[in-house]
Amino acid sequence: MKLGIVDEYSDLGSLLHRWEPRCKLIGLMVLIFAFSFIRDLRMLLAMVVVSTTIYIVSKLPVSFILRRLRYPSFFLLVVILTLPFVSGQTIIMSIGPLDLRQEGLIAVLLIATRFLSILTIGLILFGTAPFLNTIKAMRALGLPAILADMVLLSFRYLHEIGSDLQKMRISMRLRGFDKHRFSTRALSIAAWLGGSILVRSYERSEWVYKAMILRGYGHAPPPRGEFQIHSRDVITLGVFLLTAAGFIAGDILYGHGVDALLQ
Amino acid sequence: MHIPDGILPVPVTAAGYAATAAVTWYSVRKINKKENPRQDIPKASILTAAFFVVSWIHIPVPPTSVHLVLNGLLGAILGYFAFPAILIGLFFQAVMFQHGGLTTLGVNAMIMGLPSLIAYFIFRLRKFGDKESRWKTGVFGFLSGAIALAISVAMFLVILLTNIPADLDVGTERAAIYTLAIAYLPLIAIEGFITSLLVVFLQRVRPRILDGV
Amino acid sequence: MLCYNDSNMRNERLDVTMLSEELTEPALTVSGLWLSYPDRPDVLQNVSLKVMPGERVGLIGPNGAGKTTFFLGLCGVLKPSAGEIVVLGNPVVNGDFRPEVALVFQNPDDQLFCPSVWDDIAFGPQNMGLSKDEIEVRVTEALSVVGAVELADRPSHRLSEGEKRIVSIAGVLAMHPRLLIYDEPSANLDIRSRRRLIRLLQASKETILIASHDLELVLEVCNRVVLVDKGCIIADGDPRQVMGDDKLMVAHGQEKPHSLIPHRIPHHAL
Amino acid sequence: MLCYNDSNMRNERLDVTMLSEELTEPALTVSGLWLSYPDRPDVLQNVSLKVMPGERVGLIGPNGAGKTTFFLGLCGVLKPSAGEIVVLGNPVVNGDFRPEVALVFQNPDDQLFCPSVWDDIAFGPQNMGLSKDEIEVRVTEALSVVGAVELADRPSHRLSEGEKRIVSIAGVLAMHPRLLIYDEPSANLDIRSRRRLIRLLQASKETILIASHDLELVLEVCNRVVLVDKGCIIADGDPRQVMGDDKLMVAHGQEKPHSLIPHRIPHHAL
Ligand SMILES: Nc1ncnc2c1ncn2[C@@H]1O[C@H](COP(=O)(O)OP(=O)(O)OP(=O)(O)O)[C@@H](O)[C@H]1O
Ligand SMILES: Nc1ncnc2c1ncn2[C@@H]1O[C@H](COP(=O)(O)OP(=O)(O)OP(=O)(O)O)[C@@H](O)[C@H]1O
Ligand SMILES: [Mg+2]
Ligand SMILES: [Mg+2]
Repeated sequence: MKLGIVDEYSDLGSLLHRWEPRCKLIGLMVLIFAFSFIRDLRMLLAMVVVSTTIYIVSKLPVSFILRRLRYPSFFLLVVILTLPFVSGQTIIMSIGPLDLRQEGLIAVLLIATRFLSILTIGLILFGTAPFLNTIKAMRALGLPAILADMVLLSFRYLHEIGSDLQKMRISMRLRGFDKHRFSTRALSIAAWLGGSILVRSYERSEWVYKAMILRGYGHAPPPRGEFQIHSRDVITLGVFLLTAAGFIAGDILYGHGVDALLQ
Repeated sequence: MHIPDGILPVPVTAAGYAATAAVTWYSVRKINKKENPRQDIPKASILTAAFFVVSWIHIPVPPTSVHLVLNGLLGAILGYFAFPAILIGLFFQAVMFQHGGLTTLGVNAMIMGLPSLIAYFIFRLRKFGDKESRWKTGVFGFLSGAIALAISVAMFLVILLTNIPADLDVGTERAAIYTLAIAYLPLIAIEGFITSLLVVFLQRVRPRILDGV
Repeated sequence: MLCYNDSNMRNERLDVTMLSEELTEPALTVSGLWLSYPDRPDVLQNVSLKVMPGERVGLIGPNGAGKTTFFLGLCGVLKPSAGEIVVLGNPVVNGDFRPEVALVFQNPDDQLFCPSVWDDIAFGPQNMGLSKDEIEVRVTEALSVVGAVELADRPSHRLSEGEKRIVSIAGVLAMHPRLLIYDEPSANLDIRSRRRLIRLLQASKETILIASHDLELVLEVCNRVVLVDKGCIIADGDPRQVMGDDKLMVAHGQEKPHSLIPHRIPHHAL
Repeated sequence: MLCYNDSNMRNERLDVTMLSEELTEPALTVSGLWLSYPDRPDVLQNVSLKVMPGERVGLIGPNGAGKTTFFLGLCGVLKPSAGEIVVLGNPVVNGDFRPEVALVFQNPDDQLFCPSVWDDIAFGPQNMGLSKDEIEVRVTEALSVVGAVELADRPSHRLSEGEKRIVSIAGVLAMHPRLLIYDEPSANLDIRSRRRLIRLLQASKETILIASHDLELVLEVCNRVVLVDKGCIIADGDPRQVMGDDKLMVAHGQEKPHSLIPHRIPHHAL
């Protein structure tokens, strides 16, 4: 299994790449939550404009986001194919036995736009800095030490274990195992394969622990002052927070477009 | 079975984050009470990665194939580390595969993680009574795998269908929940069956793993 | 009469040719093979190779030369971007199961996942759809070939490194392969297990390909050696000739094996 | 007077002894060491060993002889059931952090547990409580000693096997150890990386212990060799002497290294 590498364009040097990771984390996460708050159709339009603008500023190539849409687009398709037909009372037109409903259509528009905008901002958040720096920023923002250590360690070994699985699958295939055929034997073998991965990883973890304590694991507090905040970082953060606040305020003040329709 | 961004209203996602923070805090507190909490961190982390990888194994179920959720097994093996482990797994999934979501991370962690802790308590029950046998391990493995997934499915469907922006009428909603729940039954059975095979395998090959982290 | 005679003679000749062609049909023919990974193009570039039945070919070359990639291509795991691979007369089709071609992985853990050694060795024969009795026979036979009958009931995960290696070899032998491919067979073995492996390789009757950094092993086992670097075949020939060529070896990150170097240090043996 | 004189002389003598003892204080003294695992008693039985500063000791012996177990004992990871270990004048206490003793594990993946090379090398110095600048200096220095400065920003999982080995060595060098223990340092390396490793070992000034099945490496690097089997020390002495003793070597699953064997096959080098 090929792991989705999300930070392959982390060295492009745009405004967002240069933004201090802690400020970026706060600014973009707040914006993401503000987006998920939106219910007004006009605000949806503003959301698309804002997220597209930020994406352009980030200099990330278009192919970067397109490649990552393959999995989520399956979800979108399900939403588009079901909601307009089951949700709401106002029937716009009937296609055979199916009734196309207005409320459902609006809901689809809402969900899809919010989803795509949040996805875009999320990709910008994790795509414009080395993934590890983002994790370190989380740690600096108060992620509990146990959690931070776990994220770093499991990220480190994800690739090793992933390639273990890949090789084991190849070796099974070369000995004639057809993974598409269903039988109780296939279930056993899936369980054995999973169990073997767990056993290998467990053994590895015992060695890793030894290696860690021999280099003094736990003898020093986690590093501090890894990041430096400049005034321009704070200004950028301020701009993003204001934008987020603007969205929320706008939605509360004018945001009855959808609600009115749904009543 | 992860709820993506854009569907749930902010109060629900915020409540999800709050609940996740609370359960994480509780788990971390339990972990720190152990004699040597540091000793278990590499074990729990690397097994977290391993569980993540094992969930990529596809099981053929004609006409399609399914992959395992494994939150029951994860609870059975990782104990109080299960909740942080699931949180981390979901985080990776959202960031690397755009599967699940950033705003819904808290909700999804509750859907997967809470049943996982329940599975931990179920699997611990095998130690009661007479001597631990392979048969008993298998049965409790099945129960923890199947029950954890069943609870997750229930939570997932209820949260998803009651929070779709446009209202469904109550009848449709209930019908949808029941239909989907029934559709999930075979998956729950398979999950339980494989969890049971897996714990029996582990007991035979490396029983120490089952003694918890 | 003349005509008849002639045709008769021709027929005879034809028969002989056919017979000799049958006898000398290559076990493996690779022509103009290019292999790539999605994120790394042209790992193997225009490789051609012909291996006759019974040959034992050693593949040497530095890390990243493309040896493992080549092997994955031969087994049909990796789809060539160009070129053709013919094994035992049949072209290799990506994704096909060919029990007559077997690959022994560098790390035996990649090959062992069943709860017991017996299950692991029976895995291949079971997938070939053999009957229960036949499987039994195959497993016992494979275990006795590698001399590990006593391991049958042990869990594979608790064997020593040397035992794991031996069992993983038995696992592919049970499928009766005719072309056996070994990737770094002596990695992580102690000297005793390595010696045992060398004996096993020397005694085997299949056509063998071995990739190894253990040049002494290649020297002891192979009757032909192929030097690969950066995805190309650099040299191909007699092991002593190729590996004895200091300049060539050093240029491609190798060293002349010690047993080909004149003995300068006085030794203190009995 | 006589008395005074005498005492004076004694004092002098004492000083000299102390000085020479200071100079020749062993880097490592192991006396009557027994080591066990919970489910496997007496893996090491009554082992005693003294290593002087600057010595390079090779530990050879078959799989399961107890080499790794011995090393884990030396580092204080495994608690002895009996016996004492003194490293650089201080007894090893189970669970203590002793940056002056470093163990390089057989599998570099176990040792490179941080996601990036820089973080990994900084891990030890950070835990020693050094300042940010000092850490910076240590990391750069360690990387340049092993000749891998350009790797600093790479993620650990994207290194080649040889690079992983080199970086894992840099990770312990950054703690400025005075006793360096290597477990199978040349396992899985290609010939070029192995040669680089040998150069590195030959140039290092620390006291070194190396367990290896690669006897040629031991011969090139060590000035003393210890043969272990079944948890006991069988022989201890000059590498040529011990490894040249055919009978002894074969009895304990070893083979005389090729470079100690008379060269019989004519070679075809330029
Ligand atoms: N799955 C993969 N995806 C992308 N590139 C790969 C992959 N596997 C190997 N490579 C690259 O292909 C090249 C050839 O690798 P390969 O493993 O075939 O070399 P090798 O000769 O077997 O080396 P070694 O002696 O280390 O086993 C290397 O540069 C390697 O980095
Ligand atoms: N964690 C463990 N628990 C129980 N027994 C163990 C453990 N680790 C090693 N052993 C056993 O202790 C003995 C010594 O093992 P050790 O790993 O020290 O050998 P070694 O000399 O390093 O061998 P190798 O050359 O294979 O590395 C072996 O019989 C092994 O099976
Ligand atoms: Mg290879
Ligand atoms: Mg060892």
